[in-house]
Amino acid sequence: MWEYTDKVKDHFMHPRNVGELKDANAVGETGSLNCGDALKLFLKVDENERIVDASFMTFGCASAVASSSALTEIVKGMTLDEAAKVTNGDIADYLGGLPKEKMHCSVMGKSALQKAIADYRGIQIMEKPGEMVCECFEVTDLEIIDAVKANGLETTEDVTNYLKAGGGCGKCLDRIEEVIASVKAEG
Amino acid sequence: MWEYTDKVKDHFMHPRNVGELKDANAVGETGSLNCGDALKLFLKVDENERIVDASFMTFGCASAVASSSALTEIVKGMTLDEAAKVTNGDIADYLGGLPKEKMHCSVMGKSALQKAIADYRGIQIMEKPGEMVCECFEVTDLEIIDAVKANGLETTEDVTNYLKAGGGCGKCLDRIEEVIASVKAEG
Amino acid sequence: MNVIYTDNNATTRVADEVIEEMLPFFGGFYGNPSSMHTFGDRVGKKIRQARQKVADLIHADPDEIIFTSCGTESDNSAVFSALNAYPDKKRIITSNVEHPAILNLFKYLRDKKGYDVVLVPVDKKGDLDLDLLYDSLSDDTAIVSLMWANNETGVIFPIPEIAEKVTEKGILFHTDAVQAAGKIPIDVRAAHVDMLSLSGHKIHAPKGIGVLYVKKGMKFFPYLIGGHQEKGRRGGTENTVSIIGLGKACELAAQQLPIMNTQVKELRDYLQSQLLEKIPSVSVNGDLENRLPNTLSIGFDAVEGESILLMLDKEGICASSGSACTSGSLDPSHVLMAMEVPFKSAHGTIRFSLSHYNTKEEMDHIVKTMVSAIETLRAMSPFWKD
Amino acid sequence: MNVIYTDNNATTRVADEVIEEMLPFFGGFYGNPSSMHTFGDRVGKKIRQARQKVADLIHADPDEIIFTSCGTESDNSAVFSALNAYPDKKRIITSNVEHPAILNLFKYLRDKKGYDVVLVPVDKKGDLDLDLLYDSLSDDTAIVSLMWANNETGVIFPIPEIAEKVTEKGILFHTDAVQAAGKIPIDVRAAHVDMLSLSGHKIHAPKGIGVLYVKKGMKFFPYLIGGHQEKGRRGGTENTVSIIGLGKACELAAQQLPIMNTQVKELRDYLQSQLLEKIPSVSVNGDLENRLPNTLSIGFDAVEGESILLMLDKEGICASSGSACTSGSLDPSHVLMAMEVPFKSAHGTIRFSLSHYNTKEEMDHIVKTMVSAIETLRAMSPFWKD
Ligand SMILES: Cc1ncc(COP(=O)(O)O)c(C=O)c1O
Ligand SMILES: Cc1ncc(COP(=O)(O)O)c(C=O)c1O
Ligand code: FES
Ligand code: FES
Repeated sequence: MWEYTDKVKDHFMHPRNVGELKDANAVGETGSLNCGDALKLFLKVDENERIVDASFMTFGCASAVASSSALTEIVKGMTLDEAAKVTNGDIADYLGGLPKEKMHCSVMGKSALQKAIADYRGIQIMEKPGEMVCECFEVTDLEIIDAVKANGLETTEDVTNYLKAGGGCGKCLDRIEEVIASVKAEG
Repeated sequence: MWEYTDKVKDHFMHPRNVGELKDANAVGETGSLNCGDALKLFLKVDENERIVDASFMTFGCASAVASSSALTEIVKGMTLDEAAKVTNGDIADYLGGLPKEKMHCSVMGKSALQKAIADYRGIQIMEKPGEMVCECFEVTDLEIIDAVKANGLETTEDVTNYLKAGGGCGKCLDRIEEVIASVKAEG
Repeated sequence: MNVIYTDNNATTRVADEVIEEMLPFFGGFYGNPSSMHTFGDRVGKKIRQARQKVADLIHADPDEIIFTSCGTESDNSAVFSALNAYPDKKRIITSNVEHPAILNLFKYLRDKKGYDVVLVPVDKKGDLDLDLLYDSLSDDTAIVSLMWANNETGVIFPIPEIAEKVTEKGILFHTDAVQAAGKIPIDVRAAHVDMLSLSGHKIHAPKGIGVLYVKKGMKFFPYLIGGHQEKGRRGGTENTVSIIGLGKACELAAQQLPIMNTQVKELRDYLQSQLLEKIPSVSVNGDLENRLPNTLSIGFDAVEGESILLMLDKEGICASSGSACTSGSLDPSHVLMAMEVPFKSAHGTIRFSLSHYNTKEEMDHIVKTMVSAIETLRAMSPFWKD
Repeated sequence: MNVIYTDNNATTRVADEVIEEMLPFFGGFYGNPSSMHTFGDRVGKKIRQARQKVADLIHADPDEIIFTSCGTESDNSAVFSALNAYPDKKRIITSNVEHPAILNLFKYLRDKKGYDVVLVPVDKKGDLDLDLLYDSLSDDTAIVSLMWANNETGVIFPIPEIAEKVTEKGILFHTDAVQAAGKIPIDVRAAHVDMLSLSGHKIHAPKGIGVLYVKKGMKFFPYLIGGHQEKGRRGGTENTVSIIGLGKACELAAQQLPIMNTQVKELRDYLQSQLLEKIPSVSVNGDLENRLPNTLSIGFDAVEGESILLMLDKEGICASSGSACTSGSLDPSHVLMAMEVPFKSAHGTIRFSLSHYNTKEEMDHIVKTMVSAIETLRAMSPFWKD
């Protein structure tokens, strides 16, 4: 079984800010039913671009719920510029750490946050640019490159832990290995 | 561990007729140090060809000792003609049975008895006629054919149990199988 | 907190009677059964008795029982022996809902050893496509291996019927009966199977002991090569204590078979009907008519399994989402995917697997806990609309 | 009757401390360590601790420890993995005094799979022909597997020296340390070994649990293919109870190592000198200077081993003639034959293998019994002349 910190367990059993935020003016959605986890983040942003309220709806495992809950707590009170700098590592740290196999939950949090900010600013995020590597979890090479760089990932297992990519049928594992190697080669 | 009958244990712990018989007039020897068991049978035969005394010296396992001891008890009082009809099955039966892996001990008993009778009668037994099958235990095809017929043996394992042949390096096992098959083919 | 254990298809509690039977052989009679001393031999006798009891459970002969270290070893050994017996045959056949001990082995043989692997599919109820199975039998087939009952859904394959058809063609037939044993009657003779796998820890014996039944007269090639143990069919010093425990467990399993199909089945049916009644958007996975009496695989729309398990865990309830062996992996269970269970309920599937130790009170507590857990989780699920 | 147990190279008594450690996990905490409930997880924590203790005994990292079902499985797995890692290399090297778990496997690979098998011989003292070993190393060599200590004679091979030479050439090195563990210090790092086998029941853990150490970073191919247990390196539900027991046993073994080389060694030396003094025509097998502290292999001319054992058995004394694994077979021990021990004393060889449970009084009783047994048997032996 996963070794969850008390903080994770607490945020799972007593999630903060659950449910739709009626007067949200920024919404970010990520994940899907097929993937096994999904997060919908609601932000209420005031005229100074400060996040005055946040809430979430999550489908997923305990760490997905806890990451979502943590995320809402972290961003409340931040300006959008500050929020844009929140990393998946910040979410994991807030929870006292996540099992490495569950790091993708924190990644999902960061992704939803980015989308919500873009939504508020009216920016259209290019959906999943780059070349599709993992079909099971719809992960592209660019996403893998980002995650490898940001988190110092070394193995395909790491990539699966952070992005799920490779954790399904496994047929993309060779390609993932190539992508990791290309990042390493770049230095 | 072998399941020895109480009779076997008794004849091992308290063997009857141990030692050289000073006035023996018929001696039969079989087995060798290399094979791991050997039996020297001493008979004292009177003018009516009746066995009036018998003794043995044995090197070997518990069932070899017990078979030897049983053999001397069985033949005492018999005429040589009667003794010539004693089979390895008789020896095993006398002991309430032998573990099948140890049947070769009773075969050794019968063989020593035959040699002792031949010795008394001044007959030279052709030593191991036939073609050598098992070099480890010096067993010929004719001996295998005899044992298969006399004891209804069916598998190479049976042959090993009765004659040891095949129980060493194992390289003769295919040939033993052929010999068994040829006996079966004869009907 | 009292534990409510409904994860018996993953592993079972070692029965008190089994523990009692084993205890003297750890510190007291620890001899090696192949040794030349009475001390070792005392163990040898107990092992012979145990072998008889195991044989009795499946109507086999004691000589046909090989003790292994687990169901996985039994499965691997059976397939390995078949491939050695028929080195020229290149097709091997199984289903796409087997336990990883067969499925991953077959994939390895396909990918690394060039075997022509046929994975016979199942329908939405988890029943095997028999026509396709029979059509795929060829002269070139080394072995057909099919599980008797599925660990996740409890769906039972018609092994006696299949085995007869397969062996009629002179093709070796192996069945993984790890989940079937102790839950439904097994008769290896009547069923025409050549080889059959069991695992001790699924029937209240300890973990780390398994059985491979190998039909008399069959040429068998050992998988663990070493000493002469198990009549030369499996090297390694015998796991005496566990073998003795397994013998007792098989004796108990035979006695308790009727209870499985009455008391345990009634509890399972009660749990199922209560959950269906009290929670909306719920579906049971697998052929309802054709299922192990102790197993309930049930999907709750729009929620995720691990979350449910943790909420059950808080109440001391042990259950499983999909197969225990794949928890830790991210993909939805291959069994549910093969049955085309929609993602919506596949991700939210829980397996309750009962034993005769369970009670009606426990079922009521499970139902109560589930009602509140599903409510809580759906309240935060973006996919729940009602 | 009290049992005097001097057959510890065959198998050992499970230590009381080990039994105590295991007991709660049969009937109480029987969960599956990979399950998603606290109940299973409690077992998971104990297993992590056990893995650490096992690693400590051989100075390894817990990640490098794979639990198997026995020494034989560890040996087979190591070789299988090496052959999979180097499918094009066709030479495999071992000695001619290995345990059947290696020797029979190598013979199988030679006879059925066409491998070029080198069996490095030993001299009359049982020491390995190192020159021949080094000469046989080739680019084509997939693995060298050599036992650390011999089960029959206790003779120790200079593994650290050998392993360094072998691995320097980029050749995989495996050692069967089943008999060495707990009797002499083992440090896998200092010794440069890539893989190492242990077996629980030789160090006061239960039978049916083993260990394969696999050096970090080495590509490993699982032998039992199935679920994701042991980080995908060995399928099959973990034998939790025995793993926990083995952890404790390794902790105890580490503590008792000094006793082995003082108290136990002194008892062995006492037994040896008494037998040599009191019985004529006796010879000790194996390199006296280079031997496990607990082992005495000793041959009595002109008598046969089984007979001696049964006479010892009558006095409650457990010992062994040659290897326990081959008792039941008719051929003289392959180890003694390889050492060219003459038939005269090979057939009459007894192995006494001691543990810290033995006492001086027991040794005296053995000597007394042996004196009378050998006298009785020689009196009826046709080969005894004095
Ligand atoms: C040196 C050696 N290797 C391997 C083994 C095999 O161990 P196990 O019986 O646990 O398979 C033994 C003991 O039987 C042994 O002494
Ligand atoms: C159907 C089936 N086969 C095989 C196995 C493997 O058994 P074990 O874990 O004893 O190796 C299991 C259980 O895990 C199973 O459910
Ligand atoms: S394509 Fe990546 S896991 Fe299936
Ligand atoms: S020749 Fe027959 S066993 Fe060796």
